[in-house]
Amino acid sequence: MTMHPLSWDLQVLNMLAALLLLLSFAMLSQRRIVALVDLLALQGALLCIATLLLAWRTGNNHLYISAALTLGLKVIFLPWLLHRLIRRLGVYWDTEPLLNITGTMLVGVLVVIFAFGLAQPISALASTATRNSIGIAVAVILIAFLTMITRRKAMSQVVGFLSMENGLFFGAMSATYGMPMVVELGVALDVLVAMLVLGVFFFQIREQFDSLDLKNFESLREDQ
Amino acid sequence: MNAFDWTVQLLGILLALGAAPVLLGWVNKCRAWLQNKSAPSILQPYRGIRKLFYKDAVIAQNASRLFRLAPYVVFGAMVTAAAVIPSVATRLPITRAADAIALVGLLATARVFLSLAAMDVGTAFGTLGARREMMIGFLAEPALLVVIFVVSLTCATTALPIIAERLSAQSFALNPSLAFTAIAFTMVLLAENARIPIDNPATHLELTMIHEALLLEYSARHLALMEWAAALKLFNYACIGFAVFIPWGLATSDAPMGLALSVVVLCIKLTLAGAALALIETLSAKLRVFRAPEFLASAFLFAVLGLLVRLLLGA
Amino acid sequence: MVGVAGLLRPWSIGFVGRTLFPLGALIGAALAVVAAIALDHPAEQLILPIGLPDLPAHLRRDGLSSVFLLLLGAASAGISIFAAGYFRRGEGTSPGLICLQYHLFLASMGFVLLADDAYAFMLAWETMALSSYFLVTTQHRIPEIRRAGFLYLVMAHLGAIAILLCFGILQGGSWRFTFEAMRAAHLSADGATVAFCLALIGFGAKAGLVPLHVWLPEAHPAAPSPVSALMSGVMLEVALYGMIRVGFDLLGFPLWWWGLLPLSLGLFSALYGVVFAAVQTDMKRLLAYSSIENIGIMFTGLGLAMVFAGVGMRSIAALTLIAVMYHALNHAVMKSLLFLGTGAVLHATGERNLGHLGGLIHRMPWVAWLTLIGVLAIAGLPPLNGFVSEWLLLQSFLLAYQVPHPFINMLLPLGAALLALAAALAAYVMVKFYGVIFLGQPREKTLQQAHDAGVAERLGLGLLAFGCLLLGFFPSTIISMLSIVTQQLGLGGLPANNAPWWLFVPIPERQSSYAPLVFFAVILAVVALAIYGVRLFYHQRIRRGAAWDCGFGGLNSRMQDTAEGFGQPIRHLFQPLFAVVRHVPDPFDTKPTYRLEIYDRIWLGLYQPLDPLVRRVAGKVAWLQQGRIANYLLYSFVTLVVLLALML
Amino acid sequence: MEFIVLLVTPLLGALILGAFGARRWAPDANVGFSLVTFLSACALTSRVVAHGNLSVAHEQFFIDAFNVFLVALTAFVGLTTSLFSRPYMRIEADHGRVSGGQQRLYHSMYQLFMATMLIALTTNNMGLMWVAMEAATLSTVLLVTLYRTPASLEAGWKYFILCGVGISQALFGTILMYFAAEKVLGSEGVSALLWTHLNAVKGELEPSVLGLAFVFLLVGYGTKVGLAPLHNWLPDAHAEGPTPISAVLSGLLLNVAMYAVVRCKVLVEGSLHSSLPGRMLMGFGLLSVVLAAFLLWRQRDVKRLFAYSSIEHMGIIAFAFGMGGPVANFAALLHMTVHSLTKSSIFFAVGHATQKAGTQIMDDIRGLITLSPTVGWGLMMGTLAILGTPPFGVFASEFLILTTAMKQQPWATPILLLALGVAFAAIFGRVQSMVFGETTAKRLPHPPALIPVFAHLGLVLMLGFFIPPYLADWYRAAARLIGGE
Repeated sequence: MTMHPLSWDLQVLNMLAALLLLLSFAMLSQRRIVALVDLLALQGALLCIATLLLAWRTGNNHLYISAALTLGLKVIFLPWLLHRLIRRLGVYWDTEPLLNITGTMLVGVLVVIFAFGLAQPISALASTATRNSIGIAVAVILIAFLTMITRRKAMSQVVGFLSMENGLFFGAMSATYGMPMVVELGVALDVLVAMLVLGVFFFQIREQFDSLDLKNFESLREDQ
Repeated sequence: MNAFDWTVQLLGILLALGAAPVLLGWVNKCRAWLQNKSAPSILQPYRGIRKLFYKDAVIAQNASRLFRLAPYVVFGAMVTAAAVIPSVATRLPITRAADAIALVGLLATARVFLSLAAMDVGTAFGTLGARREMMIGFLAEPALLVVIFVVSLTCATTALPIIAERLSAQSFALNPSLAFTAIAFTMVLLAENARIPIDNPATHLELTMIHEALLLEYSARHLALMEWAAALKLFNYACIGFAVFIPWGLATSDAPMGLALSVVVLCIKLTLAGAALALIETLSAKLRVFRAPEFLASAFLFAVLGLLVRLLLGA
Repeated sequence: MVGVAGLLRPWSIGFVGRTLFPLGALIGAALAVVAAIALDHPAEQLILPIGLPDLPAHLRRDGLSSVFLLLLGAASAGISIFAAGYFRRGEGTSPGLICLQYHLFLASMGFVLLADDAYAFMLAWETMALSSYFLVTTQHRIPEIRRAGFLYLVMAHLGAIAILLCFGILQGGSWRFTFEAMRAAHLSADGATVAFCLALIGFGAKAGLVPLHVWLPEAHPAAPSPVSALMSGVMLEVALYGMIRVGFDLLGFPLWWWGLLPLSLGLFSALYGVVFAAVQTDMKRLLAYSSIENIGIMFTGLGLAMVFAGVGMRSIAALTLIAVMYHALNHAVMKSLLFLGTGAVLHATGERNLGHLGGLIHRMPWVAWLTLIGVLAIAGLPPLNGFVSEWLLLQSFLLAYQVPHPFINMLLPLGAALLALAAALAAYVMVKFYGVIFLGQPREKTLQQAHDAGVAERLGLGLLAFGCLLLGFFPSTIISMLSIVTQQLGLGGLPANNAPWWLFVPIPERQSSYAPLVFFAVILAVVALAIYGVRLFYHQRIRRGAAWDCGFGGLNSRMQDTAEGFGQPIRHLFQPLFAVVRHVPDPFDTKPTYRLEIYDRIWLGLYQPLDPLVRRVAGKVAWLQQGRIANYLLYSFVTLVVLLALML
Repeated sequence: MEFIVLLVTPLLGALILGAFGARRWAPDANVGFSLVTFLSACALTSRVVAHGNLSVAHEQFFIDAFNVFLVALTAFVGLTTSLFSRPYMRIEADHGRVSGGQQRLYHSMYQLFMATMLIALTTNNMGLMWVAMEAATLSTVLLVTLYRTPASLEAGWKYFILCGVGISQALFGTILMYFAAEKVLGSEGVSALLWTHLNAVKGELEPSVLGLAFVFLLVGYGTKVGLAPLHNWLPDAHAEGPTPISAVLSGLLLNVAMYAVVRCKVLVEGSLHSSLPGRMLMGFGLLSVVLAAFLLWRQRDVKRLFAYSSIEHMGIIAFAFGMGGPVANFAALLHMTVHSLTKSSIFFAVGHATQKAGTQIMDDIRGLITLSPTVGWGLMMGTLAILGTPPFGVFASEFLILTTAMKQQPWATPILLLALGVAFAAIFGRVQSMVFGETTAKRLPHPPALIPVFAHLGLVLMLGFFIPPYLADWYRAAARLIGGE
């Protein structure tokens, strides 16, 4: 394609992408669960903006809807739900992650490199303007994965799970301007249900163990 | 297979029946001489048998029919063996009925019945005897078989009469494998016929006896038959030895002259063999029962060595 | 035709109840007759629309399978009649169920013999294992029996796996699993060798070839006696059939040195089995070990036949194979007879331990005398059947010096020596077996109440005993029947000879002959004459008195040899084979007892360690699963990354 | 028409039972809905067999030989399981282990689960398939934690997180696939997600992207299949949930997930023209078989034991599909069928056994056969069947798989056989001691429902002896569909 300086919206989009990555790193290192949720909300917000921008730029309408979904679900509802749960269950802090922060960060960086390498062939094919951010999407997903691995509290694992969802969404958007509507809706629904199930879950867990610490969850094992 | 053959066969059997106790008597006589004792008559065994026949049979209460049947079976087996073994002539009707292996089987049958009968009453000595007899048997029998294998390798048959014919056909030759096997055979003969060094037919010394322990509960006619069978056994073994190692003089056709001659030869052979047996018995000491397996194992090994030598040297 | 007969059998399972056993016996007899008639007919095929879609079940009846069907039918006829009386008293599972399993067992064995493709064969084979397993665990309340059953089924399964692999190689690239395809397939020497070894493992495991024998002495005693009879008398022979089928039929003509494997293993098994049998104190274990011995003899012959066939001495190979099949027939009859005898004793006294039996010949004369025939037969004494096959085998061994391989032809005749040793030991074992159970004084008071077997049981025993005599007296007939098989296998039959029918001369030029009938006649005649003579010339007065026993008084039953005592010389002689644990009393015991436990070194050395080994591995593997979800996530993460890296 | 009924019935059932699930008749209603579902499935099947493939609602749904047989299987096992769960849940209720609310939850979720699985099977839209799979997870999570015991919660949590994460990977894989397809099929409409369209153009799809997509899909759906080392949720979830749920999880869900994997494999192999995906599947398969075989030796809990055996068998199936080719695929399909039939019947038997003994610990379960012969024999037979002993159908499929393995992957055969042997010893040893011997347990208030058990075993036995021609053709058609060439 012809070389020309990126238009401002693309610059913004790439900026947003970068921010997303930054946020997921922040989540990787963050230990206060409340802050973790806020970061998640922020990530959702960025995602929403990015979607809007894309919608405006490409002018295909279903992106507006998905933007709205994002806003409703990932910016407003889920953070609210999580905050509520945190308050109700009184889990504010995650304990020391299994791997110390710097170590985690280091691994994170490696993961990012791997992700970019992975995304190379895909971006090469992509016709979308946002193709370069596919790599970032993959990175976000993998880092979210890492977050889930390193956390000890059920709550923060869930947050990691959601940020992985964000990454997926972002990936879908930047690769193909989003999935067909049916799927988008289905996905959104699933996420919603999942969260509700989780809500139920947390309370059941609370009945049994008085904390959400995952160390309670190591009884079903084979090595003894 | 004409009537003449059958008569000869019958005569052969009768000869065996008659000669067996004499042979036993002869051996005892020689032994007495060698030991500077006044020897009993050579017919002593006959007298013993006759006396026993006249007596009333006394049988333990809990003896079963098997106990009473056994003597006849053993006796029958021995007579059949005598009929099968070419003692006088090789071309006789019944000799074809069993080859050497079957012959060994026949002797084993006799042994098994003897042991079973001994266990029947359920006395300490009976079972002891049975155990020892079988212990001797399971080593002596394969040794005897291997001896026969060696010979059969030389003669390419296991039929005893044919072995005798083929051997007597060829002129006398020093045969290393046969030397080994002859030794093995002699050892087996000693063991199987309850002679020193394995067993002492003359005593009832509880701890050492084997053959006598088997017969302990028998009396009168049953005992007579058993004794006679034992004598026949010795005779049979001797004849097997003759057929395998010194077959010369056996009648291979049914010319009356040859038959008469072979009878004479047989008598000579028996006389010498009896003397030799007595000599061995006198010179050797009785082994402890626990040593018997070693004795027989070495017999077995000698036979096997003979086999190997046979295969190695082809002679 | 036989296929139909074989097919008919499962139907008889339909209605449940004891009345079925006689029916099963009839069908067995019918099968035997049909098989005997069909023996010299050409092979016939039957394809059933069952099995895999691409591989319908092929059934084929040829000489070989007819012989073994004959064996199956004949043995099962006797056993079933016995069983009809035996299962009267309920044990463990209900009689109906036992009946079903029992006939399923028979039917599956029939199908094994008829199967003509790998799938059908495996199907029948495993069904055989399963049904017999359930029969073994009839009295599942006893832990030892459960353990035995488990061991048995696991060994059977491993064997089946080996057989499956063997078939996998045998099809030789055609990927068609019918036996024709396997016959047609051309294998590389190595491939064939591997296939042969696998078959040896698979069938050897079923036949109880040392060192794959460990399950046998456990499982056979555990089963109800008719089942033990079937397992020992028929199932082991079915395994032998499989070996012959693969070795001589499917693999075409074997390489000569293959034979050395079964030969050596067989000889070892024969000695091993008989030596262990000599020291057993449980009568059924004793018989089980004697089965190992006989299987060893058969495999020895099989190996010898392979050597002969391999070096092209066809007719001698045929002779040897005939000897093997003959021995299979014999063993089927006599071992069934003995197991049924023990069954009757077991029912009469409730005792399996030789230490508590004795003197039963007075209480149960029928069983005693009929069993005596079996004992003499299996001890290999002329003129009964056990002797004939061993005689044949020895004869063919004596021809082994002609094998054109320098060293081997020296070693082979030694096999004959070992075989003779085994046979002699067998006699020892059988005297112990019979003497301790039936002769002497009863070792327990309770034995006085022992009662003789019922009519059905006597009939069953009688049939089998009659079989022993038949097989013993008419070797020439049997041989001519069996030579049909060897002809069909391409080995050619036996050389024709002009001997009279009563005289049995397998190899004319050797003139080694054997005429059991004459033989028997002479013995009978002499015995008769002797008895007659005694009666004629002398009185036959008999007085009953106390046993003399060298005048020692106070004779009681504890003075007889125990089973251990009787086996003692053997134990001394073959010390290294056993792992012996002695429990010796210390001098101050008020009630001193002396006990002896004898273990199988092979079991201790080869099988005992397996279980801990697997557990250790399992423990190592289990380390992966520590129940920590983070780890699990890590696994997924790593998997993902690695696979992605692979894809790039 | 039948199709509408097929999908609507369970959804409807979910709603109704959600409302009245605690009533006395709820279990029967549950059976009723399942029955209707099953009948419609039969109708559908017969129609597909008669008139060939069928696509509904603008190709959103598409039924061919491959999935229709799984639909029939699913509906059948669903029916039998509901039959089994009737007495089971009653007994649980009598023991007071489940409250009314929990019963409501149970029954409605059961129907919902069936619905999601049927959708996942019949949909033509990869995205929708993903949605349905996720929904299936969610609907069962709460069933796993039905008893609210600590262990069950832990199991549920692991199930939720691991499958959730896995399924997200699957989503990304789907996105990538869509992305690749869009290049060819254009982004307007949803045709770029329709399997049929993708299948039509699979040759032109960009290999590199599809390769990556496959990895994500494999890891994603593979987690649900329970392929080692992604299997860790499986034993927990099986052991802690109610037994009927273990039965359907093992018997159906795994199949459905496997179905998804295979669908993807077909596309990817078509575009990659390399056997790499197949080899990946084989690798996973072997690893699962071996791991499971050894872990079986560590089990104390009977349901965990059979959960691991499920892993083992899924491994075998994966291996077979990985090998590819008509015979292997045929065998794999057959194995799916017999495995789900046998395994669910085993779980039925186990369910009754555990209820009788009042425990799931194997050392405390003894002498079932003396207590109630039917349960005992059911368990024994089922175990022998699952261990691949003839004359049961599992042997037929394993025979085919092994022989094909000898043909195509000789190196793998010994490994498989070793694992099978180890597994045999492990499972059989334990089951034998459970079935035989003296017993301690007591009788139960409700008669056990053993029709399902023996119906399943009967079918499996039949398949071992004789596979009806039409069934065989059907399998062949499916196999052709999968195997491509």
